[in-house]
Amino acid sequence: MSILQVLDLGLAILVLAIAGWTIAARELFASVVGYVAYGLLLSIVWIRLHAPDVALTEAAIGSGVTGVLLVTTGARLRGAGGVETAAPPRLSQRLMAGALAVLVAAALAAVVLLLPEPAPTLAPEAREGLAATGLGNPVTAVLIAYRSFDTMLEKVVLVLAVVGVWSLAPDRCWAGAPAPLGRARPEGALLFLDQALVPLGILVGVHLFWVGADEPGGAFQAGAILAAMWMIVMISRLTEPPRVGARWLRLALIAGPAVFLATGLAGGGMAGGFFAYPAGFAKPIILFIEAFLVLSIAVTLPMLVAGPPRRSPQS
Amino acid sequence: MIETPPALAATAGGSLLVLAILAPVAGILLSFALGGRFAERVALGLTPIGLAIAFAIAALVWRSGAPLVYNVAGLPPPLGIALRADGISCVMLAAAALVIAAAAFYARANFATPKGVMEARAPLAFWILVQAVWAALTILFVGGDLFNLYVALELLTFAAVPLVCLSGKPETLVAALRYLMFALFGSVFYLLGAALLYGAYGTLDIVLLAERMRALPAVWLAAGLMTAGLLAKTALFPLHLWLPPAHANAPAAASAVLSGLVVKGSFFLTVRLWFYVLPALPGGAAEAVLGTLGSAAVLFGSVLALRQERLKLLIAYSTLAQIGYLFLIFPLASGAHPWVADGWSGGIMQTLSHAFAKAAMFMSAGLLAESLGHDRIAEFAGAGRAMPATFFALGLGGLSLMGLPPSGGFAAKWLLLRASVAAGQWSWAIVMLAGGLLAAGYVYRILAPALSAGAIVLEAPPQRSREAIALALAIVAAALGFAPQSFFDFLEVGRAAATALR
Amino acid sequence: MSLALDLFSLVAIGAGAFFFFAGTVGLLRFPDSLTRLHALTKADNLGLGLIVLGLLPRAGSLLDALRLIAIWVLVQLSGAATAQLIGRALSPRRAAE
Amino acid sequence: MSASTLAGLVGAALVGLGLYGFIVSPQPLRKILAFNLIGNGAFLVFGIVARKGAAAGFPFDPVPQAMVITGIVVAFAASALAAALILRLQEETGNVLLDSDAPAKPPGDEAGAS
Amino acid sequence: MNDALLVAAGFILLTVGAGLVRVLRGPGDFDRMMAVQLLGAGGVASLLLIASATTVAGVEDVALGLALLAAFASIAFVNSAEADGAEPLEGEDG
Repeated sequence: MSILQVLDLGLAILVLAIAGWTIAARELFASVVGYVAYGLLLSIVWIRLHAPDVALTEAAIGSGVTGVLLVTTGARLRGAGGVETAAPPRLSQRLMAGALAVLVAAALAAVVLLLPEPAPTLAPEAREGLAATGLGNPVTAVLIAYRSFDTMLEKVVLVLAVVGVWSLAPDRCWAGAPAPLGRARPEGALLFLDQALVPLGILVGVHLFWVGADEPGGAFQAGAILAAMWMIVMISRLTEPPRVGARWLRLALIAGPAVFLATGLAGGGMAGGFFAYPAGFAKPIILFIEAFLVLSIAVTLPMLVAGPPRRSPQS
Repeated sequence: MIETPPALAATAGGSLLVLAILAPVAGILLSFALGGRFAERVALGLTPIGLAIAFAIAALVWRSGAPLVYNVAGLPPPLGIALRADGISCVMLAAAALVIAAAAFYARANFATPKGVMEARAPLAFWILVQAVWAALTILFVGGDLFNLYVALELLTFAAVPLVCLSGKPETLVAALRYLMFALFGSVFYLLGAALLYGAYGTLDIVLLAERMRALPAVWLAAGLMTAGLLAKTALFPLHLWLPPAHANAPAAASAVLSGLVVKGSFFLTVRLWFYVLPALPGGAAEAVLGTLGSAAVLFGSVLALRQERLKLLIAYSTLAQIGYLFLIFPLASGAHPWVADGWSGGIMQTLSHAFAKAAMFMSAGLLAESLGHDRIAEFAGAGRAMPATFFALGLGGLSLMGLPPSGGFAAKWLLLRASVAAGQWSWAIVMLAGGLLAAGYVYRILAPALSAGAIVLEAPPQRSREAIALALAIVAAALGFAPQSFFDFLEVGRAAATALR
Repeated sequence: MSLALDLFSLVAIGAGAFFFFAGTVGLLRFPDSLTRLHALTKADNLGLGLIVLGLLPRAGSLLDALRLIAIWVLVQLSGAATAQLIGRALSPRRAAE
Repeated sequence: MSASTLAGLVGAALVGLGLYGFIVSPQPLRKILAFNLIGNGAFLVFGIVARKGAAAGFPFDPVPQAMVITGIVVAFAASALAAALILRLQEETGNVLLDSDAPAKPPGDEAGAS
Repeated sequence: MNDALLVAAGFILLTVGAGLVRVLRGPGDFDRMMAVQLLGAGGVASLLLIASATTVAGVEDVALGLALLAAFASIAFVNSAEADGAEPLEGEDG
């Protein structure tokens, strides 16, 4: 066994132990904290799978923003006095669930070990098409060129998630703003973060967007980092969540999918197929679309965490 | 570029498929950006366009007798995403367009933006979500790639769940949350299965998968996981518990769409999976299990429907039963047997007729509840005389549920019955007969008190136009019973390739 | 020359690893939250700092080296701010007990 | 044992753990945590498929990796919608538990698998 | 040399992983959060070490992202934990 293998094994055990803890913990908050730690470790696992793009996404969205969502939700639930009063389920039910879980996991493990070798792959096709897109990062090429249709639809899913979350508002609050993310008074340490961390973070976000065409990174990761920065500013109460009726907010939320859809439609007339890019112009167009995707993601994620509008528009 | 094999090549007119999807998607974005009254105008304005595209697609496929194919971004699978419309896609597209259009015009009375406000919550959400349901269903009906279909499933979830709790009442919130949990469970299991299939074959394109398919352990597990996920989304017994409260508590127009169409989306995907991706698997056991679960759903749903006090709940439970019939398509239409054409026609006909009949019934129930101020069946006495058109629509829809002629439901059940007799699989036939009797029981329970004499005061008479919409859908459900043989031949378009693989 | 650099790297990284170890022991063994916080901040300050220092000679380019330093600075900034936040949150609570 | 095989086993175990939590926990926010564990398990399966598909000079097959990125974003959106629903429910009723007897119980069978 | 780096990475990871016992034991939520904080720093450190010892492109950027976000959840946590019960769901007028 090489050192790397020992390391992998240790990592695997650690990940599973914490995952088990998040399920077993009695307190809601304890499991949420466990989940954040678990997400951090999971992005290291992704590095070990040679998937830096996924690792970045996992760190930013899977662990980072989801962690904040869970923490915020947990705190709001606790604030309203609604955490955990349930009796644990009956033993028979737990045994049944456990048996089913073990069965599924065992079958999955067996099948995963039996997957064919050498594995079928689309890497050669992806390599072949890369030249036409002018990109260097194949994952970005899949997302924005080969399977752009999926990516565009997934952005629409995000818009719908916002509509769904907002639709849960009380009627009188419609067009108002979501509840603030932070507590009342701005405070030293947080203001320090606003001044020091946030500008650096924005720089990192722009950097990830820019290198994403050729190296790991891209619209998702950059957007998520920018979203995190905006949320830090909102937590420190330097700015408040915007009113859901604000025109600029609506436009920012749909900008990504709308520009994506418009260029996709234009491709039908100009590049010989919907969502195709004209030869020679692929890369600038892709970067153009991605810029709007970054904007939309950076606005969408914080709005999803902030929740439905809670203040009537007048106040 | 490598030459595209003929099975994957795009056909003329394929771009209509992209337009069919992009029209409602653009509608969602436009409605959200413009907000307020524009959302309603965009949605209503799109319905004729969508209908026209759906019928144009159907006409093209009818004329050529072959599926319509489009490769998005000009990239054929496996790297690119293909869209394909065959016979069943076409009829489902048309049915979805019709029901959505009807629901939209029906809903105008409930979801107009009130005067004096720029924008109100429920109307904005409703008009956006209804277009989203439409977009998602369109992709589900024409998608040719299992991952693309996963995104469509998620789109459907995000559209359908908030529709359930538009009113914001606590019981609707519980129903929506429960629905969301089942739906999330369903999509994640579907995704897991898709991962295994990709691991085994390096593609998620339906045609390519079908060509490469062999009975590997990974394939069996993938099929099991994906089916379990899809069943949870379709609310097949025993994963049905979320459906009745969700469908019964949503606004009437939303219930019509949810019960008539949304559950059909995941059912359609199950059909795609078993008949188009996995036909090479030695079937039998799996199909029998699905048929058995369907039978259980028929009996269980019908008995529960008989016991409901409220009309909307009764109709929702009847959906459980009618979903059960759909799953008889698996034992009765798979394999290379002389009876599978009947089984196939019957199953698809059941999907269509239930879509129209159930939408009509939920709309009528909505009108009733608005006019009477309640939907307690026991207090319906005299209502039949006060609102004859509404009850006529209810009755006509009920006819189709019972499977009495003339109705689409009759044609469907007759075909399924014929197939099960020809196959010598009597148990399905017995279930269908029992289900028909039970359905007669619960439809009678609605109509009998309503037709009895009694004095009733309507809070407000129902709008004629809305009654007409419900009635029109019910008439379509009945008229399907007169479908000619050429219609059933059309349902086989694109299926020959799949069955030939066996 | 390269041997000396390697040696430097090893020593720095070893020291860094030790600080992480010490920090963990502190986190686990110290009696109350504030002292644990103290141990923690030492660990990620010095531990990560030393490791970055040890990796600097192995950086391929100036940009890579800058990125390494930026990572350290980021962890410093956020670590300091969080520690202050936690510390402040803890002190009134402790006083109340 | 290679890193990808190990990751595959971790993925399978995560699916099992998540499924157990999803069925057993009556508190919906924890169901969401469990749902995320199952999701991560599925993503890891995609991940090892991608890693095994290394070819043409890429150390991975980019297509499944792109699918995972799409999936992570969708899973977050789902968690956000669920969280908003839970909070609203709590506010309306003061109670967010889905009673363990009724619904929120996934399949007691692998119906289609057999 | 590479082996030494990996040993260091593994050592750090396991150490901070052991620190996660604090997540288990608590007692307070802040103690739990501190353990996560330590894990974040340790994770970044071992990521850098692994990156230096193996050849995966772009790991430094991942470390950059992790470093940026490591404190993110902690900040949200401290912030919301302090509001403890006092936070009105209906936003105060402001």
